[in-house]
Amino acid sequence: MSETIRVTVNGVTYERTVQPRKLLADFLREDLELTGTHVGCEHGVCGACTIRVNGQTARSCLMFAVQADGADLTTIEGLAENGDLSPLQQAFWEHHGLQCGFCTPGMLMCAAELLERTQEPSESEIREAISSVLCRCTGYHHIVESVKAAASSMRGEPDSAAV
Amino acid sequence: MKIKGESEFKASQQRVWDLLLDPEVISRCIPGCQELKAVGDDAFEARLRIGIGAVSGTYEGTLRITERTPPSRYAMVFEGTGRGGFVKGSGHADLRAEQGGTIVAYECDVEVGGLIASVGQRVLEGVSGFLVGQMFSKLQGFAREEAA
Amino acid sequence: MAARNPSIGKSLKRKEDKRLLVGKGTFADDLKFSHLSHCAILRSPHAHARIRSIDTSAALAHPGVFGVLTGEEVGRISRPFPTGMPTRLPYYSAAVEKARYVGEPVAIVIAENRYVAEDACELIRVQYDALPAVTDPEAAAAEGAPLLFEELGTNVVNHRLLSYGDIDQAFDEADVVIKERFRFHKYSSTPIETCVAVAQYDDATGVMTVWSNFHGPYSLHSFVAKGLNLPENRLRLIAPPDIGGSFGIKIGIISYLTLLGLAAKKTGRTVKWVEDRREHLMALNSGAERTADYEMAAKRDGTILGVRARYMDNNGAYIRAPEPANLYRTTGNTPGGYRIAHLQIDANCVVTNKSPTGPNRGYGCQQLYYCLERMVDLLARELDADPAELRLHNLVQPDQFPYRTPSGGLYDSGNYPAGVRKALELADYESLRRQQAAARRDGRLVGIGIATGVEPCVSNMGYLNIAFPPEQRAKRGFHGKSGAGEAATIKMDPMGQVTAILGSAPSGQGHEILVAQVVADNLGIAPDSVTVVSEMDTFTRLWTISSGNYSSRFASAGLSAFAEAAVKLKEKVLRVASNELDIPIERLRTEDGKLFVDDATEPVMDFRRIAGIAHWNPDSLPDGMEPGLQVAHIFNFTPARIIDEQDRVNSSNTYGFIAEIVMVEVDRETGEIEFLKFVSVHDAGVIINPQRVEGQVYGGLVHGIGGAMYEDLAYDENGQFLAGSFMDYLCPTAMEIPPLAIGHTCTPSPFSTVGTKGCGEGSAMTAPAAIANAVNDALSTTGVQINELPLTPSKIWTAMWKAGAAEGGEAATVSAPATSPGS
Amino acid sequence: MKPSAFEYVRATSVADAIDALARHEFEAKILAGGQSLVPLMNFRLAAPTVLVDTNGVDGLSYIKRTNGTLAFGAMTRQGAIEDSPIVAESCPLLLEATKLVGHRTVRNRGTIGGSIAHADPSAEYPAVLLALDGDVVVEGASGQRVIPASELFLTVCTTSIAPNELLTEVRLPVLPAGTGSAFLELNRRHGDWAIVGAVAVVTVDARGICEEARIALAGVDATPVRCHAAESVLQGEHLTEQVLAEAARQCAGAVHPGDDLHATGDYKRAMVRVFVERALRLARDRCGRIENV
Repeated sequence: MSETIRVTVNGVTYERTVQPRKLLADFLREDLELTGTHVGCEHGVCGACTIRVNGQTARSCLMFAVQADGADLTTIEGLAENGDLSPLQQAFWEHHGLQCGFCTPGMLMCAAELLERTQEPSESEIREAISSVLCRCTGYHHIVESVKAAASSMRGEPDSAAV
Repeated sequence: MKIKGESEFKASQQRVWDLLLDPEVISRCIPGCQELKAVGDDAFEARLRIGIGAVSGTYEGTLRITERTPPSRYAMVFEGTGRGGFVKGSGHADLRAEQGGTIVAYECDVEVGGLIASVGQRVLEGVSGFLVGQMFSKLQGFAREEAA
Repeated sequence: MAARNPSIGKSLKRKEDKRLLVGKGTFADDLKFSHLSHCAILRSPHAHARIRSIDTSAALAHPGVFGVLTGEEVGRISRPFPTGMPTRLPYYSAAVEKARYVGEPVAIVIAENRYVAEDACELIRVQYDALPAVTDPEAAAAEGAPLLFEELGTNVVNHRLLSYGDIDQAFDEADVVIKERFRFHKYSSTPIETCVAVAQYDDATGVMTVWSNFHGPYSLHSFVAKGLNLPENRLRLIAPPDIGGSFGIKIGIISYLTLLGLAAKKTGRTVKWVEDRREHLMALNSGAERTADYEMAAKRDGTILGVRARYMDNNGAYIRAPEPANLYRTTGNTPGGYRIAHLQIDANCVVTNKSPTGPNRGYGCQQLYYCLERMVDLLARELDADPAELRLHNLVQPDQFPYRTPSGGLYDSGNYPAGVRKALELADYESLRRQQAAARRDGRLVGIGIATGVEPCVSNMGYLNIAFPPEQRAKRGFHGKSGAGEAATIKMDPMGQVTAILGSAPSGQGHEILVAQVVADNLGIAPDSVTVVSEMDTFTRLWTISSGNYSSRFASAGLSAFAEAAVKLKEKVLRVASNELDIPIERLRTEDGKLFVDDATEPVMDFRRIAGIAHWNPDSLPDGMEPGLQVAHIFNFTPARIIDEQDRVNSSNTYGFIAEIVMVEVDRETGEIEFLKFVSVHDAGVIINPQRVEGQVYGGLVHGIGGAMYEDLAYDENGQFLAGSFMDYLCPTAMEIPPLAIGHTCTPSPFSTVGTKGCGEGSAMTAPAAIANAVNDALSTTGVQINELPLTPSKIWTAMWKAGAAEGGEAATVSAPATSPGS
Repeated sequence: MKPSAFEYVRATSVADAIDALARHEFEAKILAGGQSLVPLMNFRLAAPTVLVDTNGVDGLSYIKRTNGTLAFGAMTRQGAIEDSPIVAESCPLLLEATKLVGHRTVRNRGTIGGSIAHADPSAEYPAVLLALDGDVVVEGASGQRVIPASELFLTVCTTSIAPNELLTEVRLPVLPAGTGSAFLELNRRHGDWAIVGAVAVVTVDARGICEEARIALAGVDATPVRCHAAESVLQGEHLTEQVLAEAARQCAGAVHPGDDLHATGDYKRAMVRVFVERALRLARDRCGRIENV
């Protein structure tokens, strides 16, 4: 009953044999050992498992690994380039956009998608974009600040609020 | 959860009484009933396969008539278990003749336990209403066929 | 000697973040093992049932299954967990004979992977005889209620009447007495990472090793060991460097550490369990539900004389340590920030057919302040007084510190009126009242709520004894408790680099950077250069019985331990240097890893040289000095004293302060609440890293908002659990959270080494009270008052409708016909 | 929480999918966006033995406007609908409804066909389809048929689509000039299921008289509900506040929602009145002929 699939994750192509029922989140974590993607509810609400599938955010707990055959995936491990944090990651670091770090992969994925769609997101657009990910530590304030700062730094503006 | 309602039959009260207590008829009217067998006086074992949309499961259980006052009232207790948890409860039906037909007023106290209760409560009431409705409309169908 | 360029007070970036931001954190589920087995737990669908039989044969025959352990076996091969109260309960890691709540483990399947383990769970046949269930604490305490433990003859498993001062006198002297009943509901901070445990038993050594995201170990290490029937030095608990939040909730993991241990021993395998979200919501841990009856005695001038309260705590089916502490953790701070001389608490710990309770961010304080602050508002209404003025009138005054409360609390420092005034100022209170008056003229339901709270930090183990009456405590052989310790280890390696090792496991608060800052400033090095190790291993780490990540204790206890350890290490460094340079210690100072003489700007020596001597050449050390440069230090709070005969105990060690002001508008048509203002002022003592404190404040506030308005671990009357997913257990998202304004006051604690207090629980304690006060103030023109939580739109609208004050209610007065699907 | 085992069929054409359904009938389920089905499978409430994945089927993802009809391929993602200029111009109601479907991440995967075939009574798309008298096209081994919205929804998550049929297209009429619409929802949190959802569509003539009105509700019964009695209150009338209020009252009187964890039945019914009235007001104000009222 197993299927062989080929997926590209963060630019690396993998070929693996999986059972159809294996969730994509479990496949990434167990079969590919990419444990940066986290699992928090397995029913599509908490958003911690959010990744990019062919450029679009998706809950990896609501996809089967077999469905990713031929797809191009990006996970949190793929955000930094050559060891340099992306402006978004850097802004999360500067502005305390994370505490326990468990929801962080989902937050980064959703914020990255937003910033690709909108250069100058309003506060409510930011809140809406990250509202698909639950965070229990931060109260969201510093996450919103981080995304604002990332947007401004990606526009080439100096980060006045950085500490 | 309380399920409560009335169903109108175009048949005599005695006829409706007989229909409602005929295991053969009941087994054909309970949605998804795969088996209903008598295991003693007024006691039955049943196997049901219930499917609502993508959700489906097989339930096995028992039903016992606890009160019988022909042709106007009977009461029962039932319980069943399946993958989604368990269902148990008690209910009664009151029959009365009205305008040449019969009205069955029923009331059930149903306890749903386990998985379905903990993640499906938003739609539970709608689903129960639908299943009971299906059963009664089939029963009404039986009554009509006989009348015809 | 203060550092010249102190890092304390600066918002330095966290050490933890980089690994987390690139997906390279190490959480419990990320740990790698060879030959790992997985498990799934079969749980009771019944709230209360006798287990007649369990047939595991089909599960055992299923391919990929390695074994099944049933509750019956658990009862045979393990011991009941100890309880911190006189009454003993047969509490095991799985249901033995009876299941007492929906979700109680009944059997555990060990298999090649989780998928197969769940398949096999479906093949287990359990025959239950359902029993009547009871879910409400008052109903459970009533005569004739179904008994969870028949042998006890009651569901009230712990009771204390705690009297301080002369409560009768207070009520005799009162001009005004007000009474109210409150219901505080069951909810949980639900960390996004669920519980994970991996157990492995080594037959050869008899050592059980359990890896988990338990943020202990503290006294609960012995709880697990007792359950496993193992000597404590055969139980090794290991926590990874990263834990995905807990807020107290993951303390519920301790029974699973035992269950996994039993499973590992039985199968001879390394067994892993990852809790799923439904298991987490249904069975792990939550704050206790409380029904409370309050009476408050006051003078006409607003002086509060006394408070009499009866707490009925619903602690679920079993009393799991540290419960029944929800009743007692707050003992010292029972009067909150007020000078209330006379107190009486009738404390009842009740078992019901719900999941067991325990610490939830704020532990006991959200229940306490919700009731107390509602009472203060009700008093203000009764006296027609301004609620802010009434509070200012009753607060402990700045010159009274350290302040001893009648119940034994020793408030270390504070300026409570300053905190309230700062909040009033930030909110522009007078302007809010004017806006409210204008809105009311337009028929709008606008309300302002204030709440204050004393934030107890660093629990004194001594409060655990309150569960025992004084007669029992006086007996020979009774184990009195006291203390609030934390361990710190600092090493300077032969090249002069510093490593600091925690004695507890953090769960997201950013302890690593705080330790680096405190160690750096005290030692005279740069925070960047300090390596901080945050994993926990009970076999190799220095830790104390109270070590752990709870009761907002790290900033006070943990950092005190590191500050003192760093001072000790610096003394060693200076001794070596003084000996080497032949310069008196008093003339030496350290900065940036170097030594300077007097005010010289050029260093005379660096740490590397000193470390080299200490490690490589002990022969040249001063006489009697031990080689190497390491300090293992235990800090203990001296105010953490044992309870006295009058039940007075200083239940915590540092006490912060919170003042909150909230303005809301209630939609008359829908009952929805909109925040117009939210101000929160905190006194956390000396602030090491402002950004960290802000993060804690915002986080605590959102837990408070969630508890007040959204989150509810709901059950039906049969004890069925209804909120088993995040679709029905509603954690607020970024869209529900209003802009929050926060402010600080600072009164350094005289008891902690660096003047710090805690701030980790904060507004989780007070926000429900502030919001409830605001909503009730908004509703006051309708004649409606709601003294239960959560404040859902449906509940608010229904109350208004019943009072004839809701708009849009007309439709609902159409009587609902019975559903008649068949007609 | 892991799904039961199933056989996976990767359909690459409609014929492929229909063939798989025909072979397995009651045991097979279509996997579209998976945003509702996979949670049910993870909970093991749903355990289909065969899953027919239509994500790889060519030609099921499109948005076309022809002769007064908007046609959507069943696999068109909600995100694509949200971003579609055609939808924004021709059916602002659908755009408004789309933004209420979960969150963007959900909409990136969720499909219009999947949402309608799943038929959750609280979902947005079924209510829109019903309000606009849209149709769905289904195909099975015995050919193609068109099911009007009024005959589609049977009960909770149950439609008149046969187990061996595949929903291939959703059709919505393009509304005439002078039409205003609104979709309002009451929910506990942003992105949640609607406790009450109200769809209002009114077409007003140049004199300000309501020519046609459509009202549908979500969340208050086992299926989405159309309120014809309330619509007739509006037709032929100037849409004054009193008229809107009367229509809203009619809607509330026509439904009998039950209690659930988040709201009582009485509350939901009262909210039907509030949200229908608000939606009608918004729809009226959006019809571009408000000056005539």
